[in-house]
Amino acid sequence: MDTFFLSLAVILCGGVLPLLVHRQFTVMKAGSCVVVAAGCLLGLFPALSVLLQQGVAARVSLPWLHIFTLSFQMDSISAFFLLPIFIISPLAMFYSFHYMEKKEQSFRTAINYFFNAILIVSMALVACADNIPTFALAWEIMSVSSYFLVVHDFQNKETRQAGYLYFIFAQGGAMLLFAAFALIYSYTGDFAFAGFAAIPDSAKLVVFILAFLGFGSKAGIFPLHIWLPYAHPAAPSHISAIMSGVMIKMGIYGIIRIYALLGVPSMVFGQIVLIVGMATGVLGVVCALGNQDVKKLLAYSSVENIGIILIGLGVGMIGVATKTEAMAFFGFAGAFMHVLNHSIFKSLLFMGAGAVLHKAKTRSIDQLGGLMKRMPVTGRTFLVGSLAISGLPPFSGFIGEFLIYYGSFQGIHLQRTAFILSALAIISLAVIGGLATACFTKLVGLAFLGEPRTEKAAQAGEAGLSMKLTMILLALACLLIGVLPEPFVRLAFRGITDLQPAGAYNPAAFIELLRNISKTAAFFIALFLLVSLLRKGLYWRKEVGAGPTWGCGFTRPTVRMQYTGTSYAASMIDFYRPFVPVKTFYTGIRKIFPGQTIYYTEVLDIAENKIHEMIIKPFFHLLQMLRWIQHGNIHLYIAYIVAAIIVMLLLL
Amino acid sequence: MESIVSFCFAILVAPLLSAIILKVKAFIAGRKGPPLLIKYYTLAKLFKKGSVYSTSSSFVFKLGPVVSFCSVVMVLLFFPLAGIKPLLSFHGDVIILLYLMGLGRFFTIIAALDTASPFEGMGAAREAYFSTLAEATLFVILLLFYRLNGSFSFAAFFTGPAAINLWSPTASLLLLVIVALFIVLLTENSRVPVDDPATHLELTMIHEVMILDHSGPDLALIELGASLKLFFYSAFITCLLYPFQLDNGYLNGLIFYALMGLIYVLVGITESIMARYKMDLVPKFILTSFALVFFAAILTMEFVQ
Amino acid sequence: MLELVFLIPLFAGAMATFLPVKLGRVILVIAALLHAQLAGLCWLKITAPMFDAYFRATPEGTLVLLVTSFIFLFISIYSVSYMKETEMENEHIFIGCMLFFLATMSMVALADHLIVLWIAIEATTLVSAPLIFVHRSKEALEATWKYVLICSVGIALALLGSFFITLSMDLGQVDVPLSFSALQAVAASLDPVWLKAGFVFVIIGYGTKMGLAPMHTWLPDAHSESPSPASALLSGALLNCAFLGVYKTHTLLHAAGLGAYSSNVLIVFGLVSMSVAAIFIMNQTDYKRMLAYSSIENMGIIAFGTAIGGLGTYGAMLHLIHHSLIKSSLFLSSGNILLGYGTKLIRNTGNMARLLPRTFVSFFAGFAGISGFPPFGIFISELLIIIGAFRSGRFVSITIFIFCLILIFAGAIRQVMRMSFAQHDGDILVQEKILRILPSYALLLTSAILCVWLPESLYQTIINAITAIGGGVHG
Amino acid sequence: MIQISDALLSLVLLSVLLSLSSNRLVGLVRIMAFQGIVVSLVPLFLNPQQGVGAGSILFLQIMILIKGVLIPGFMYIALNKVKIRTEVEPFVGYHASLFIGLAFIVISAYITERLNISLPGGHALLLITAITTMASGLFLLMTRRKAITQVIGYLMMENGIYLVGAALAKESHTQYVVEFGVLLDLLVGVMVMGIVLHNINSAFDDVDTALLGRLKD
Repeated sequence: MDTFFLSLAVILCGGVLPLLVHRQFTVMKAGSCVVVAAGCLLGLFPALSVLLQQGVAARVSLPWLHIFTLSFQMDSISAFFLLPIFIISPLAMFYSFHYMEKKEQSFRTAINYFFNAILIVSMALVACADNIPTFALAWEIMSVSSYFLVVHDFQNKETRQAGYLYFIFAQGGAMLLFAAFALIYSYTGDFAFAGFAAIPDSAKLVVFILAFLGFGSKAGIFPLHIWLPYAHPAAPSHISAIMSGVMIKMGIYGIIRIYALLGVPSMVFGQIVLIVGMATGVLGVVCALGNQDVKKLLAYSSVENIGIILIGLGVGMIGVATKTEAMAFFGFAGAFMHVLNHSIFKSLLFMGAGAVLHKAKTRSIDQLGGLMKRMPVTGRTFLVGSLAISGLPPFSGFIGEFLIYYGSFQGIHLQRTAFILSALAIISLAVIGGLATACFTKLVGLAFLGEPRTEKAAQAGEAGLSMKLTMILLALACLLIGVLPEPFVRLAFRGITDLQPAGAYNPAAFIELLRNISKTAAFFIALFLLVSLLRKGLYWRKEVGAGPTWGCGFTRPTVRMQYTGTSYAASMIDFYRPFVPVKTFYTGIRKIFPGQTIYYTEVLDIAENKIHEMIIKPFFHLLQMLRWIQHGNIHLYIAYIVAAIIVMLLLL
Repeated sequence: MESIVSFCFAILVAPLLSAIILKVKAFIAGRKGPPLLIKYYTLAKLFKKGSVYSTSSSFVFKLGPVVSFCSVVMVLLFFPLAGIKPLLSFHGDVIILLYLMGLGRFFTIIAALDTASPFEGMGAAREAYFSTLAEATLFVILLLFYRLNGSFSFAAFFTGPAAINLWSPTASLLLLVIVALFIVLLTENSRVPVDDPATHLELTMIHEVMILDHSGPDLALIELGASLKLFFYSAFITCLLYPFQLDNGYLNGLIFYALMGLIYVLVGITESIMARYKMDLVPKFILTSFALVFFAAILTMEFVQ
Repeated sequence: MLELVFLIPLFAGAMATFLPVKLGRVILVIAALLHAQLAGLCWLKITAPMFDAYFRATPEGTLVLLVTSFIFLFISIYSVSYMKETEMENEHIFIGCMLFFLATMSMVALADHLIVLWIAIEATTLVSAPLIFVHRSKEALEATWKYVLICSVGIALALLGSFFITLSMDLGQVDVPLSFSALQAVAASLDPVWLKAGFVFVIIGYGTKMGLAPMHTWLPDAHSESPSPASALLSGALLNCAFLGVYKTHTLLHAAGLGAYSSNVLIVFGLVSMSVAAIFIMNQTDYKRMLAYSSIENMGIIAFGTAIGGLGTYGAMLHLIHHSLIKSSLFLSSGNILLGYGTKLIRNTGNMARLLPRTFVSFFAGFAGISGFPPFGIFISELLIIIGAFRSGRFVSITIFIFCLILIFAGAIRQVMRMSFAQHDGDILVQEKILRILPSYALLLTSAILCVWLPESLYQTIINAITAIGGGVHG
Repeated sequence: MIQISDALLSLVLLSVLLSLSSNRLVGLVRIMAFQGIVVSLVPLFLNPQQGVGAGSILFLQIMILIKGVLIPGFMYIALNKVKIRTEVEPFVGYHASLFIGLAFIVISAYITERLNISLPGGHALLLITAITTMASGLFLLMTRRKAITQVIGYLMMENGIYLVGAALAKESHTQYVVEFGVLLDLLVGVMVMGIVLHNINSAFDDVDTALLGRLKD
C-alpha cells in the first residue's frame, strides 16, 4: 500500500510540475508525461501484486476531522480496476504530447495536465476507498477534476454546454450516492464499508437502486447517459480517451462494489442490472449508428459497451441468485474482461478520432473520407480498434463478449425468469454485436476509406510521433489479448476472487477453452496468411491495372456522390423508430423554378428528447410561474409573514 | 483422415451444388440453363486473369476477399459433414465461428465502401442491416440447441447420441427452426426473395453490388467463398433433417449430399416462384425467422423441465 | 471583561464616524484585528462576562462570534480597497456602521438574556440599514426600506415570542432569570403550550432575519443592493446571528422535551427556504441576487440540519462555519466583478476566465465550495446532514432536500459558467487589485484547511454547542 | 367602580378603531401619540395593589416621552418635511377597515376565551386589546399604500406587543434596563425609517410604496 501512495504522490507531482514550468512548453509537457508515467508504472506494482498473489488485501486508514477515518483497502476488485487507470492514463498523457500543440495556450495546457493528474489520483482513490467519507471525497474530486478537463476549450459554446450537462449529472449522481450511503449508515451507524451486508434486505434493494442510479449516471446507463455524447466530444481527445476508457468504468466499479458489499443473492438486482444493460446496449449502439460526429459516435459506443458490461454483471448476479456458479463466474469475469478491453480499444479509437480531428479539422463523418491513405498509421490502428470494439475475433473485444455469452448460456438451463433473461441477454448481445459491426464499418468505411469528401479531409496529414506510437501500442494490445487471452482472462478471474459468491468456481476447464480460442485465432491467422500468400501467387506476374471506380455507367462521378453516414444508417435507424426518433427538416419545393432547398435529418436521443419534453420543460414552466412569489410588493411580503404565523398557530 | 477428406470434398463440391440452383431455375423457366460445372469454369477463368483496382481503394479492398474467404473456410472446418467429426471442434466454438463470419462480413463491407462508389455503399448498408437481424436468429437457434442438448459446438450438436434432428422428441420445435434457418440461408446468401443475384440493376442488389469492383482472383475468392457459405447453411439444415449415424460412412455421405441437393433444389424453386421483396419488406421477412425460433425457444420452457 | 468584544467596535465605530475618512479606514482594520483577538480570548475562555445576567460565552455563541470576527477581518481589508475604488460618499458613515454592525453582532453572539438578544438583533437591523443604503440609488432605497420594515415587523414578533416564553415560565411556577442558560435548567417545568407558541413567534421573527422562506423576501433585495463588503457581512455574519436566536430557542424547546415539535417546524422552514431558493436560482439574471438566494438556501440547510439532530446537527454547525467563509468570499469576488463589468446582470458579464482571471478563480472555487465539492467544507457538512437525516428516518424531507440541492446546483452552475466562460465584448472597467483578491482567497483557503484539519478546540466547541440538542458525532 | 385600567384599555381600543378609519395622515399621527401615552399608562394601573416603585415611575416618564412625544413628533416633522399629500390612500376602504377592526375585536375575544389562562388580575380585556392592536397594526402594514402609514402600523403593532408584555410578564424578569433597550430600539428604528422615508421622497417624489416595486424576480 505504501508503494501505491507513493505512486499517487509522484503522479500529483507530475500534475503540479506543469503549473510551475508552464513557460517552457515542451519541457513542461515532457516532464509531466514522464513523471506521471513513472507514477503510474509504480502504481501498477501493488495492483498487480494484489492480483497475482491471491488474498493479499492491503489496508490503510488514517483519522480525518476527528469523526472520520480515511481508509483504503486494495482487494482484487480494486486492483483490477486500477489496471486501466494506470495503463491508459499515462498512454493518454504520452499521446497528448503531440496533441496539445498550441504553444500560446501553454498555461491552459498546464492546467489541463494538473487536473488530469488529479483525475488519475482520484480515480485510483475511488477504486481503493474503503469507507463512506473516503469514497465520497474521492468521487467528488474525480467529478470536479474531470469537469475542468471537459471545459478545456471553454470559448466554444458547445463545450460549455457539455460541461454544464456533465456537471449536473455528476452532482446529481453524487447526491444519489450520498443518499444510498446515508441509508446504509442509518442502519449500521458505521462508516466502514465492511458492515454493509448487515442491513435488512428491504433496505438493500433501495440502497442498490439508489447506488445503481448514482453510479449509472457516471457510467452512462440509459437514460442517464445524456451527458456522455456531449462531454466526450467536447473534451480534448486524450481526455476523452481517459474519460471514456477509464473514468466511466469507475461507475461500473461502484456498481460492482456496492453489489459485493451488500452481498445479497437476490434475483432482483440481477434483473435490474441486466434489463438496464440490455436497453443501454441496444439504444447506445443504435444512437451511435445514427450519429455522424466521430467522437459523438464513439461516446454512444461507450454507452453501448457499458451496456455490454452491465449485461455481464447482470448475468453474473442472476447466476449468484440461482446458484449457477459457472454463470455467475463467467458473467462477472466477462464484465471485468470487457472493462479492461474497452478501456484499451476505446481509448485507441478516441485517440484516432483525435488525430483525425487534429489534422482534418472536422469531426463529421460526412465530411471525411480517404484518410487511410493520408494517415496510414492512424487508419490502420483505427481499423484494429474498430474490429476489436465490434467484438470480432481475433481481437480483444471478442474475449470479453465470449465470456459473457458463455455465462449467459449457462443460464439457459434454468427455469422461467432466469431462462428468459439469459435468452434475452444472448439475443441482445447478438443484436448489439451486429449493430456494432454496422456502426464501425460505417465509421471506418466512410471516414477512412473511399475518397475525401471535402478539401479539409483531402489535406489531412499523419499525426505526430507520440500519437502514432501510442495508437500502435494500443492496437498491438488489442491483437495480443485477442490471440493470447489466457493471462488476461486469468487476471479477470483473479479480479473477481473477492466478489464472494462467484469466487469459488474453479475455471480449469474453461482455461482449456481459452486455449482453444487462442488456437482458433492462431489458426485463423495462419489460414489468412496462407490464403494471402496464395493470392500473391495467383497474382504473380499478372498485369494489375488501376482505374477509376466503376460508376455503373455513370460517366462523371464526383466524391459527393459517395454514400454518406446518414444514408448508410438510415434504414437501420428506421427499424428502431419510435425508440430512436429522427428529426427531419425539409424546406420543400415551392416555386415553379425551385430555388435552393434544404433537407436535413438528425437522429435524436430518445432519453434526452423525452426527458426534455416531458420533464424539464413542464417543470421549468412551473418554476417560472412560481417566480411570482417575489413580486416586489412589500404589503404582500408582510402578508406572507402573517400567513406563516396564522398557519403555524393553527397547527400548534 | 476421414475428416480431412470430407472437408476437401465439401470444398470441391460446393460450386457444383451452387450450380444446381441455376439449373433448377432454368428448368422451371423452361430453359436449358448453364452446364452443371459452370461455377468451376468461372472460377478457373477468374483465377487466370489479372485485376484492375480502383484508384480510390486502399489495402482494405484487397483484404476483403481474403478475410471473407478465410472466415467461411474456418466455419466449415468446424462443421460435421455427413456425421463425420470435423477437423476442429471444442466446446463453445459456435460463438467464435459466428463471430468469424461477422469478421468476414466486416471486411466485405469495408472493402465495398473502399471503392467510393455510391452503389457499393448502398449494398454495404443493406448487408450490414440484414445481417444484424439474421445474426439474432442464429443466436436464438444456438440457445435453443443449447437448451435441448446442452452442448455448445457444431460437432456436439449433430454427432453423438444426443444429436439434434427431426427424429428426436423435440421435432416439432425443430420444424420451426428449419423454416427459420431456411430464411436465414436465403438472407445470408443473397437469394430471392431477399436479394436477386441475377438482376441487372445495381440499385436493387445487395451482395452482388458490393463486389462490383472486384476482379480476377479476388473475385474468384469471393465466388468460392459464397459457394462455401451457401454450402454451410445448407449443411446446417441437412444435419437437422437427418441423423447421420449409420455405420456405413459412404451411405451417410450419400444421404447427406442427396439432402443437400434437395435443399439447393428447394432454393432454386423458391427463387423461381417468388419475386424479390421490396427492400423495406425484407426486415419483416427476416424477423419472421426470428419470431419462429424465439417462439420455439419459449416453447422449450414446456418441453424441457 | 467579555463585554469588550462589542464595546471596542462600538467605540471604534463612534470614532470612525466623526474622524476623517483616512483615519477611519485605519481604525476599521485595527478594530477588526483587536476584535479578532478578543474573540480568540473569549474562545479560550480567558475573559469572563461582567454582566453575567445578560451575557455569557456559550459555545454556539462563541462559534458565531469567531466566524463573525474572522470574516470581518478580511472583509475590512477588502473594503478599504473597495472604498478607495468606488469613491463612496459618506464613507465615514459606512465605516462607522460597519463597526457598529460588528459590535451589535458580537452582542448577539454573547447575549444570554432573552430580551437582550432581541435588542441586539434588532440593533443589527438598524445599524446595517445604512450599509445597504449607502449608494442612495432608488434600488438601494427600496431595498433598505424593505429590509428595515420587514425585519422590524418580524423581530417585533420575536419580541412577542419572547414574552410568551416568559409567560410559560410564569405558568410553570418557576422564577429564574430570563436567560437562556437559566431557562435551560428548568426547561422541563415550563408550560409547553406557551413555550411552543413562543417558539412559533421566535422562529417567525428571527427567521425573518435569518432569511427563512416565506419571510425571506427582503433578503435578495438587500444583499444585492448593498455594496459587496456589506453583502458579505450580511450574508456571512448577520444570518448566523439570527440563526443563533432560533437555535437557542430550539435548544430550550429540546430541553423542555418539545424537541420533536421544534425540529419539525425547523425542517419545514428549511425545506421551504431551499425550494424557494431553487425556484429563484434557476434563470436568475443578477449574480448578486443569485448569491443572496444561495444564502437563503444555506440557511435552510442549516435549519434543516439543526433540526434532524445527531450527525446532522454537527453537519449544520460545520455548514454554518463554511457557509460564512465561502459565501463572504463569493460576495467579495462579486464586488470585484461588479467593479470590473459595472453591472450586476449576468448577461452583461462573461469570459471572466480571461478578463478577470484571479477573481474567476476565487469565484469559481467559491461556487464549487458552496455546491459541496471538496476540498471545501460544505462537502462534509452536506454529507453529514444527508447521513443524519437518513439516520433519523426522515426520508421524505431528505428527498426534497436532495432534489433542491440538485436543482440549485443546476441553476447556479449555468449562470456561473456563463459568467466565467461566455463571450464578452467590451473592456474591464476596474482591474483586479491584490488587496481585493487576497481576502476572498484567504477565506476560501480557510474553508479548505478546515476541511483537512479541524483544530481540536474548535471541534470541541462545536460538540459542546450541539450536545444540548442531542447533536453528536455518534448519533 | 370602573377600573382605571379597563377605561384605559377601552381608550386604546377606541384609538385603534379610529386609526383604522382615519383618512388624514396628521390625524393618524395624533391618534398614535394618544395611543402611545395611554398604552404607557396601562401597566401602572394594572396591579394597583402592588404599589408603585420609583423605578417604574421613572420608566413611565421615559415611556411617555418616547411613545407619546418623541416618535409622534418625529413623524410629524417627517410629514411636514416630505410634503406628503394628506390622504391615507388605503387598499382597503375605511369602512371595510373599520369592520375588519371590529372583527379583530371579536376574534381576539374568542381567542382570549379559548386560551383560558390566568391573567394577572383577570384582565381579559387587556389581552383582547393587545391582540386587536397587534392585528390592526399588521392590517395597516398590509393595506396602506403610504410608507408613513406603514410606520404607523408598525408602531401600533409594537404597542400591542408591549401590552401583551405588560399583561404577561412579571416585572421582576425584565428589570427596566431591558425595557429601556426595547424602547430605544423602537425609537431608533422609527428614526431610521424616517430617514429612509425622507430619502425615498426625494428620490421618487412620493412615498407611495407601490413605487417601491422595482426589485423583484
